[in-house]
Amino acid sequence: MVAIASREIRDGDLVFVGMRLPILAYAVARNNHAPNARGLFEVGLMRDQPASNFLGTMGDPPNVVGALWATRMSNTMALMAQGLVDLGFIGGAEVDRFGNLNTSYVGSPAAPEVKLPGSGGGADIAILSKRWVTLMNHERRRLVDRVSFITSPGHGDGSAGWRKRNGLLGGGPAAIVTTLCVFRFPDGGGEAYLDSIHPGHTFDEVRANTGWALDAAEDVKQTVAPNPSELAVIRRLQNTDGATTAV
Amino acid sequence: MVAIASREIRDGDLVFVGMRLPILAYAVARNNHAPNARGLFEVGLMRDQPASNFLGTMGDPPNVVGALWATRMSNTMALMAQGLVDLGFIGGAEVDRFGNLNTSYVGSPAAPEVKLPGSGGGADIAILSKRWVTLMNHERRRLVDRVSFITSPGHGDGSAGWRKRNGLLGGGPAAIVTTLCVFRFPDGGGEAYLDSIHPGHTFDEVRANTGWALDAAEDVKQTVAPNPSELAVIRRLQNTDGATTAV
Amino acid sequence: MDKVMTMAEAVSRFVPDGATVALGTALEPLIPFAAGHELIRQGRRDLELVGPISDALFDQLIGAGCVRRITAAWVGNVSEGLGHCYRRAAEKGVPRSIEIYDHTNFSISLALWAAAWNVPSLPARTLLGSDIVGTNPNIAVADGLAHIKAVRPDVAVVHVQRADAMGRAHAWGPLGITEEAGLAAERVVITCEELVEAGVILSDPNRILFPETKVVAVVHQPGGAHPSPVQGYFKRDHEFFRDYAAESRTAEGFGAWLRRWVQDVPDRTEYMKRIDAATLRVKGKQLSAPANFADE
Amino acid sequence: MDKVMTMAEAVSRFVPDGATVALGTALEPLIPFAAGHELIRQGRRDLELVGPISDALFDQLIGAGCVRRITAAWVGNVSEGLGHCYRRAAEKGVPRSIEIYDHTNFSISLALWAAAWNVPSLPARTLLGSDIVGTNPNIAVADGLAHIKAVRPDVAVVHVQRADAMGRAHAWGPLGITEEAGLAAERVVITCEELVEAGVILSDPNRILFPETKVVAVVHQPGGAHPSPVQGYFKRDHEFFRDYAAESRTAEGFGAWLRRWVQDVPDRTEYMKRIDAATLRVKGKQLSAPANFADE
Repeated sequence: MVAIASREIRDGDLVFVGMRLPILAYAVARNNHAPNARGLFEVGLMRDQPASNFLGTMGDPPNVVGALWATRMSNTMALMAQGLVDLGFIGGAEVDRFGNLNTSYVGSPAAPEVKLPGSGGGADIAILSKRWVTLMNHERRRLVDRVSFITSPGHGDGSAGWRKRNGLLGGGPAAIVTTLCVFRFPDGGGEAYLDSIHPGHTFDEVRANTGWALDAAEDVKQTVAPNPSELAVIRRLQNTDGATTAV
Repeated sequence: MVAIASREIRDGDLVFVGMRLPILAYAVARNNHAPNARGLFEVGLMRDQPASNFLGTMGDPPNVVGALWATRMSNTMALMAQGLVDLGFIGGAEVDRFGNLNTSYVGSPAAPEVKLPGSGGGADIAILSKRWVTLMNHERRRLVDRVSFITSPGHGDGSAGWRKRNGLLGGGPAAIVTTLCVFRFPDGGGEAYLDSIHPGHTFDEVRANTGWALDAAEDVKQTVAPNPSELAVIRRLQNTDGATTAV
Repeated sequence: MDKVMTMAEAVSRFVPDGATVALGTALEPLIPFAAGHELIRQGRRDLELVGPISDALFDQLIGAGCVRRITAAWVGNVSEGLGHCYRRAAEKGVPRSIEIYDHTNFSISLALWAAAWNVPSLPARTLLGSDIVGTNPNIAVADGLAHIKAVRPDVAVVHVQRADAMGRAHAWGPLGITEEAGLAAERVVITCEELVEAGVILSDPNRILFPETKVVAVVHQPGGAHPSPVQGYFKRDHEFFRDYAAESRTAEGFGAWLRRWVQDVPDRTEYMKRIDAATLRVKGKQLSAPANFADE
Repeated sequence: MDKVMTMAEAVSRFVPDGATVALGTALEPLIPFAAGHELIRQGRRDLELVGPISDALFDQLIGAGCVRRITAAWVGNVSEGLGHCYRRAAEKGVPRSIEIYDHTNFSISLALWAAAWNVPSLPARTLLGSDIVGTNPNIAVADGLAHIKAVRPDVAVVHVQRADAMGRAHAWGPLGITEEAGLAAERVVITCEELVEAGVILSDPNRILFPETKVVAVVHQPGGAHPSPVQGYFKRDHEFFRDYAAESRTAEGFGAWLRRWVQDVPDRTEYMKRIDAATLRVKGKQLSAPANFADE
């Protein structure tokens, strides 16, 4: 999942990194195909290389050592509001087929079955970054037909041009990367389509664990497996990173 | 003029100081009756004591040495917008009988006879500080009946409650201190009245040099002359301060 | 004016019941846990907590029953996930029900800037298309922009690396929304790793966070941010966060945790004896290059 | 990417005719006179100048005929008073007429924050009751507030104490509207007293003014702010401002001044030989206390 996510980072990108797996994905990209990618962290940091010690959070001291900028959160948001953030990563509890994320409430906000932590910077990234990717354990309860609460908007109701009509600055979700497959979105928004299935997994497995109807598509690719140099970075960091194994 | 202006500063005041004479007035107050007065400078500084070397401008290096805060201008304005600045000083080319200042245009803005430098922070101080004082050479061309352009609003058209009606936060001008006398304003605004005449000057002299009609008031006081300790500070600073002699 | 006092005094004098309190404004680092624990010990009630994300501290205050309303972008345990006390309060009203005013990280910052500049609201390009707009009465969408109402804390409690007795504080590393929180707040309580001579602080006025006129109390509290990190002083105590997440899964577990780490601990000095401070303390030195402030 | 280049190259590549340029954003200190003089030497035309107050530099650019519009709070000579070139342009159209968009110091800062956050305008409590509202089409009053339209400079030119080759800049002392100007601008040109190793700058990321992604050029230009002061490097040259005020009273006098100090001077290195740099240079050291950024 990390290696696949890392490939969404293009060389020279300014990446709004966020937490946990995306921190690994940035490290993999930076050490492989995107040597000039910079990481922006809402805590108030910009970096051009991964931290050299383990990070439990983006605000941990190792992420400050060697930083290119230690500043206020609102300044990192200013860059994103200007359309200068090429790619953002957002975690989520629930994603729907239009790429909307719910990290706020399962059930009614007035009397929720589950109170999730909330947006953090998620909604800001979803609305303002040029494109974004979400990483998700592939479970039927997480990939739902429609989220009951849109914390971080993807393509809204899926109608063409929904984001433009609602004045959202960025292009919206580019991909949903799960533990089984990769979903992508047509240009201009709409519904997620199955783009590739990870090696060792099957379409039936994906369909069984997805909360919306998938029609068998002949042209589904197999996800390119992580290459040795990608794996090397992941292994090196995982050794020092308890959190990632948890995800 | 400096000693008189300094008496407008109360102990514990946060004073939006500005340039030239007010810098001296702050020094006099701080060294005499207002040991706990702090100075705020829009360049982005707060101080609790006068600079120890000569200042040509508020941004000169001596004003930074020993500063309590070196920051952005907008942060100093934030304090003033919150009503936390007790007293401001504003210089002006022209003041009228309602305390409005013009530092922008003599004649029409489209085709001015004289283009003055502009507001700087003057309008901000005039609108946002709790009370403010202006210092002026007493000349008929400077103390006019009505200014042609209001850069920094005093009491507007002089009608009762003009500032409140127009949503101005601060209380407006408390005094006009000139080379001849001190004008003050009634609570709630209105027209300036002659409060005291400096020793050695006469009512006729004031009237002859004032651009609005003054009716002889019996109860005009004589301005209290600078006391030795006030003069001591002024002399000490003037020795190192070319600018003040110019004013 | 010397503003140095104990945590107990600072909290009792400046954070009354019902107050709106900004905490954890630097996001993951510099979280004033010591101040939060003193709020719990003093049984403070009906607080409105204001912050961006709040790494476990908001969860603890909610679980202890101190909180009436949350005005924040995220409440949980950053490295571990959900906030179990937050869940119990929001889902079951245990120990009491709370009001939740959802924000995003950007919008809570702008809400504080609005208060700092004393305007009713500020416009922003975020929040469009998010259901948060419908649940927070202080956010409205008009003319293609979100309008975020000012949030003015009664007090901001900020942990920093060093401060002087007058309340001039130096902090470094990422600062999140600390500056706007301090400017927006009626008053600021500083807790610091080191209490230093004024000369140390005034040697670098650019690093001073707030005007001293906002600061009402200075509490010398080494380790006052544990288990959150303090650049140059303490590493983050990841295991402590992990243990808290595990123990707070049930109300009973949280109660036990609270007794052990807060209620049965008289103060931070005693608390520090119960953690492995030696291992967490930063031993290395990576000093900032000096800036010359000389004027002649 | 190494962004070091000469002033001539930086100005010719990044400040085209017609550009909107922010200059003198720290108010009285750190004014990029060297960059302004290069603009004059290259005969740049139709510029819109953006700044708070501008101590003589805007007056010089106006007198040299480079300027189409002024978007500023104050234009003159801070210690001496009026700007004579500004007067001639505004009153007589000499050497050309200029458009004037008046601001206050607060409103020009907010106009830049609006651009930095990419919103059409920001509200403020200033400007109410001032006739400035009527003369600047980018300021309107509604609902009891002034609404200040965003100002987005094409380029901000900022003089700092030190920077590295990648464009990471450290500046200290009062900063006026420098931060918002750099964030709002499409691109930033840095001119610096000292060009230092990256390690010096990265040792203190909190002192870095702008994200390096905004910076397009770094010009090593000691004395590049003369006659304005640079904390720790140069005192203010009061006499130079006084002489400029006297000589620029007439168009002829200004022409002579311009030839002597700009047109007949090939570059800043030569210029520095013509002033008493030894007397103006700061010799003392008052160093900021170090901050420890170590993580373990």
